[in-house]
Amino acid sequence: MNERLLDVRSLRTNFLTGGGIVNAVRGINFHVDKGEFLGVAGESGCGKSVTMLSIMRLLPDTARVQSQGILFDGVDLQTQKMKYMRSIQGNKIGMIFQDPMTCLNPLYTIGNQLMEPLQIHKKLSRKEARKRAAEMLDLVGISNPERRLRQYPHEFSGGMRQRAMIAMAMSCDPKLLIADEPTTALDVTIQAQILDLMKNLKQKFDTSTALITHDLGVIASVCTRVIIMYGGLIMEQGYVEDIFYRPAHPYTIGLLKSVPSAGERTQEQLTPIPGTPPDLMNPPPGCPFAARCSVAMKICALAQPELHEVGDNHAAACWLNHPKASHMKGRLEV
Amino acid sequence: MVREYGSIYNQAITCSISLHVSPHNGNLFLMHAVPGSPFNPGEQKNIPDEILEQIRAKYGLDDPPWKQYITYMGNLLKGDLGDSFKKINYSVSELVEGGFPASAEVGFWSIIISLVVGLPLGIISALKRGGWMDWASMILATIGIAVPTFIIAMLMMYVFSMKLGLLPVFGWGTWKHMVIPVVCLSLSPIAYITRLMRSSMLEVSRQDYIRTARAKGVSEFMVIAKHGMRNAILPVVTYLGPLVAGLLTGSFAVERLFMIPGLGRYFVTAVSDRDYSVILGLTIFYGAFLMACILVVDILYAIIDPRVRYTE
Amino acid sequence: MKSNRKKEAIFQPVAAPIYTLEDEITDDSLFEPLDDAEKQTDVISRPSLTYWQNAWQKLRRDPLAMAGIVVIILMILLAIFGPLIQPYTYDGQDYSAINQTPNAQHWFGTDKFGRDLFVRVAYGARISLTVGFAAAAINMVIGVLYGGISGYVGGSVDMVMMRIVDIISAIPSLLIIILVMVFLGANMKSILIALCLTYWIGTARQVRGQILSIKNQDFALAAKVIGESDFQILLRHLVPNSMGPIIVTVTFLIPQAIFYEAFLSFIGIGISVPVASWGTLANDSLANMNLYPHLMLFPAVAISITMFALNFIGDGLRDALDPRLKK
Amino acid sequence: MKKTLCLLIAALLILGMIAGCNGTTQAPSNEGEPSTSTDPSQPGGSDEQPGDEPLKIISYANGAEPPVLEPVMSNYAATSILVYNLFCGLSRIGENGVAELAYAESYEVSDDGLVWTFKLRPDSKFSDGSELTMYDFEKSFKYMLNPETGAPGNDLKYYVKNALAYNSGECTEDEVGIKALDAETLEITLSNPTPYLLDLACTYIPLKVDEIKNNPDWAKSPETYISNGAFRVKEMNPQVSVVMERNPYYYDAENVEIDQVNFMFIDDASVELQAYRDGTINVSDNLNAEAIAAYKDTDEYQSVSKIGCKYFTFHCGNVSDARVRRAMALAIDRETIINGILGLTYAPATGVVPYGIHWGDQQYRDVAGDLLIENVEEAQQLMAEAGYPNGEGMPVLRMITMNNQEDIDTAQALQAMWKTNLGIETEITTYESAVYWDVFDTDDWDIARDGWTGDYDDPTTNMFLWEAHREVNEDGTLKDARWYNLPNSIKYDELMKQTYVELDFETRMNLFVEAEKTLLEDMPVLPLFFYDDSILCKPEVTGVLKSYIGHVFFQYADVAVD
Repeated sequence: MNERLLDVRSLRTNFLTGGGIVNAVRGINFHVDKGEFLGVAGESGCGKSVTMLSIMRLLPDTARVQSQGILFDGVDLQTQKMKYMRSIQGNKIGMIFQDPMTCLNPLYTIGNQLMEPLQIHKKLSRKEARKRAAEMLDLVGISNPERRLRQYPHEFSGGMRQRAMIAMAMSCDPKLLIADEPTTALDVTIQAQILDLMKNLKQKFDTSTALITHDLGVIASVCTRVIIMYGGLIMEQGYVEDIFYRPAHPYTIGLLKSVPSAGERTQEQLTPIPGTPPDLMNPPPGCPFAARCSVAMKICALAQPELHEVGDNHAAACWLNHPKASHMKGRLEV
Repeated sequence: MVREYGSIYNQAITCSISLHVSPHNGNLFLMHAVPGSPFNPGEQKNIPDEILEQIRAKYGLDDPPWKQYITYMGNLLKGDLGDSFKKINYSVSELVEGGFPASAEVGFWSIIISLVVGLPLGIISALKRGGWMDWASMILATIGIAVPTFIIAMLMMYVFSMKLGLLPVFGWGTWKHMVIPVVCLSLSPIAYITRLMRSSMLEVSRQDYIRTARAKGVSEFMVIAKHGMRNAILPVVTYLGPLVAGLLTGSFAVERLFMIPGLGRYFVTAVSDRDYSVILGLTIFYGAFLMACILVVDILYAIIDPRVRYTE
Repeated sequence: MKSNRKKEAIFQPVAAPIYTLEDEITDDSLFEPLDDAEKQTDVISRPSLTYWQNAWQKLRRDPLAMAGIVVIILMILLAIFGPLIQPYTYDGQDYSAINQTPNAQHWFGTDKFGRDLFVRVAYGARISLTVGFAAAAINMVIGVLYGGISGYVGGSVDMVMMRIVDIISAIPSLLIIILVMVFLGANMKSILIALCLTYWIGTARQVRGQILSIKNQDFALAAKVIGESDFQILLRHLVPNSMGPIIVTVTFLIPQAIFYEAFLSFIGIGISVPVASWGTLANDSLANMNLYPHLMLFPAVAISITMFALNFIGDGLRDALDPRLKK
Repeated sequence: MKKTLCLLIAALLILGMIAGCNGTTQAPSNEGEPSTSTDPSQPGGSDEQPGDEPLKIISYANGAEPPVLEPVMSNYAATSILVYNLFCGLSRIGENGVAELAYAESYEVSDDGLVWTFKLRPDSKFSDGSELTMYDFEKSFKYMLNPETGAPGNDLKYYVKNALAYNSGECTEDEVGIKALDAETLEITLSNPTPYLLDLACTYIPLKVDEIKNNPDWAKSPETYISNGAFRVKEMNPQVSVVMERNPYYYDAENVEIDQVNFMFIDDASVELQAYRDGTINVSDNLNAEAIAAYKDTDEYQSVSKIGCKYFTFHCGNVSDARVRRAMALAIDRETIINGILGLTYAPATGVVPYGIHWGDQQYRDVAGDLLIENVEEAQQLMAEAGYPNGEGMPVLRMITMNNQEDIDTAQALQAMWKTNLGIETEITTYESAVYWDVFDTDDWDIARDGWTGDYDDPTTNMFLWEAHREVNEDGTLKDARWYNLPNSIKYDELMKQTYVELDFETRMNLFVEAEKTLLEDMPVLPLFFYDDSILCKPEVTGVLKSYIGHVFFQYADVAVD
């Protein structure tokens, strides 16, 4: 077990809205090790983005976060004041967002926005920061960076903007890079380039990365370990091979079935999962997936199963793992 | 860089010249349609009509409007705005030169104050939306609209000059004379700027690039001041053009009440006195001034928002 | 995130799980398959509100806006029923009761003609409110349309339209108004027409600026893609999205209209004596404000309260109409 | 690159500030002497040399700045107050308020009363020390009458032979009845005998006509504004004030105590009251109801009757029945309007000739008695006789008035009184002063606001208005009061013609009383109040003279400087 970079213990995040309290994240435990490429998958509304934003403390005022501890590099972020958080935001933890079109301030040059973290965290002078920014742009594959630095976001294409975002996040060579659906807004060809870029940046800087996406294909291509989230909880976590080849949770299986496996030319029928995600205003007591699970049992609706080891570093939160439920297991076609 | 602003410059200059001439044409015919003439007996009918006819003829008011238009355009090209009918032997340009510094001074300071007070109020009430700060600044901003200027002026005069004797009641010359007029003049723009800023700040603080800035570890102050302000100020800038033109050319009510020897009063007295050349002169002066302000605002807008520069 | 004292109530305590995977569960029935009935799949937890209901709900929770609405209703009631409660008429003079301060008989006191001020303020409300609201509404419509078209079409059309706006704003509005009065005579209609000729400029400029900035956002392009006519796009998408500045300018139009009406009436263009509006009442009382302060107090207070109310409603509306703004 | 632009904008702003902030530059016309801008907030101006005994200064205010400061070109009351302190004619209003000789040392009158010869006071001078001769008087009168000058002119022109003819271009300059026989003597020939010529001569002032002709801007700077009265112009601050200093070359200079007069221009009456209270001005001439109420019973308040009468005119064509007109005149309560509603100190009008016009040493009004006594029953009876018992059948009358506060309030009071007492409905329309008189010349009104202030101490100044010749335009169409070709109007006209030729004082006065009675029988006009002029003077200021036509003279005043 190599060294733990980020260790989150029973994180819970709620939002106070006019209509009531939304329990977006209902107690999850996960960790990210040094040099690891963690994938966080799940349908939209399962709490994956909120989790990361809670860790980075970037949620709006209406949010409330509670946890037994968010240890990052040995420091419990939960107890730290905003000043400390600011010193690690952009410095030790870099973040990339989904929609490149709106993530860059339209009124400032790319250079200005790129140099900002360098000037704040690394206290670089304007000249040095500009030089470093040019290097970063070059690193992320943007041609003649000097001229590009003087240009404005609206003069960049979607892909180039995302590269600029990555350059910005990586400029202070952070220990952890969080990417919140970085490729969703891009078309497939650019998507592949961005993923390759992230992959070799990881090798080069050995930054551990947490990639949030709803696209299992993306996870399969870059991640080493996966967490499947649903209804604010973790359904299953494990190495990519375990999850893809030996899924232990009906939701994971359902997800895999609804994704066309590229490459093979089969006429295989895609079966979507019926129903909609649970309402997080008053979440169901039992397993959140019970309402949509084809092999749900009575107990599933009553109690929420915690994560149960089903293999080496492979756990799933499902009553099927209970010895008594072996008869139901047979029904599950992998 | 200047080349890039080229498009805006020539666009603004061409239309300012075209504007320059057109309101004044409209004006001339408009004025002759309005009844009454500059020469009338005033309080009591003590001048027989023949004498009035005589005087009107002397100023060429009897010949048809188009003829007057040509004569007027003639001397306009020579830069002479003609003489005032009411203030005999005073040329319009003399009146404007005499009045403009005073109006400009009061107007200038009220612009400064309305920005210095209005902008922060707007930002605070946006950031602390729903809180008591939002409440307080909104109420303060509403005073500018709700309470009529002359009531505020009278109250301030009553308190500061009569009771406390800090400020002189009226007159002109030292900065002390300007305090109350400037405050009265800036209350309404403050209200407007506060609201505009609040509305646009709310809009901006929801944008993604604000969250990106925070994710980069930028301090809360810098996020608002650098990233937020520049985007939020755009609607206020568009409002600044006409505001500056309006304030710098004086306001009738404030100048009349505080005896400020400015330009504001002529805008109204010229019309009720049917003083054609002063009306025309003022319209041209105001028109040119307005165009200049709008030109500056366009340039300012282009500096702040690069997207505008590139859309040809 | 602020950690505030109500935190515990937000997070229900984590109930110990009644069953865990490790322990022995005796009741086999627990492991029968859950039948569909119990699977309430897509349960609707909250009634989905229409846009307007949602806005009304948010508005209801805004105390200032509510107070504003109550005040406006009061003023309208005052305008309608005020003159009926008191036995006096707005122009009945009583020389035995000149310049009386407020007393049991005359609630607001009397003016220099001995006319009851309460009835005159109530009667004045009718004129001032109608002029205020009508002028604001008309100017808003003209301003929004003009500004909208100018902003949406853009290019040379926009430049021409904006120059026309500058020309109109350069011409002294008083000239135009006197002209209108000459042809239409001094009455309410001519005031409204006069006010509507010059006052829409501010709104037009503001709306144009707003439309310019949002017209090439995705939702507008999407609307174009599904074949909506330009006019539909403008009215159903762009204008509602620029409600913020529109409401701001409208809440400015009403007081300006009321004060300008008073100015017009004073120079003989507006309503003729003895009819009075709030503006004229305040103007007339200016001369001897220190001698008879009550003459100034009541109309001025009436104007100020109404304006405060309107502005708070305006603010409340602006926040309520903005769907993304969570309370 | 962007930096250069920001610098440009910044420069513009700073420029604006500098231009704005360097205080009020003097009106550009004052290039000459480096005049300091007097700070009107402390009376006494800023040029008091330390050490010498303090100057006697009056700070006077009478409403807004008059549009015109030139003596000849103005018909504004405010300008004439300035002018008659700066200039002095052959005669002047003396300390006791009656006309007396000034620059004319003596005069004889021909036995037919038509030719007056004036002798000039020796070594009379203008305020710049240059010689003043009778030629200046003659040239001034003819310059004023010259059609090219386009001047409203003064009142003497109605009396001097051929003056009006020359003014309308019908005859040449030499036929006018004013001739300077030599440097000291001036002969004035009148069209008909005028016993009160001295009163008229006060307004006939000499100008340096040659300098005026070649410098049209002469009235805009102190150096070129040459006068000959008790004071001369020292400083001009447009829209703020005009400062005058004692004129050493004035013939009566030794008796002028006041060293300097600040004419301040304050638009708003309540601001003026405040300025009076805190001492910025020590004489206030634009009093509102509040000022009158506050100071009425103190000795700072001085009230002088001004020979003017405020009346409304009936359109005798539209309101044709004299009984209705009389009824409307009798059914109003003038006292309540003046004190209750307007809060002023005018006197209710009981005739057409106001107080201030003398009958020998008594007031004409006291001798002639009250010819108009309010009586509501009589009025109602008259209405019944005229066929409109308490107003039935009467059409709604259209009343027009100007948009100043006093007129609007008066109109509303009349409207209410006619409604309650006679059941007559009226509808008020207000007009701007620029438009009012054009509407007055049309026929679509029934009652119109009017009024007249006389020019000299003789009943004709108030009664000539209804003479027949004024009722008709050249082309025979009716004018103004349309009171023409009616038995009483013809009788009134005869009586008035007799007064012009009657030489005996008593019979002439009785003729006036007779004419007044016939006028009030038909009531083509509805007299309301007799104006009075009230001013406030600080206790230390004495001797400020307010004449019967509203002019203020400071040459007899004194300021107790402790």
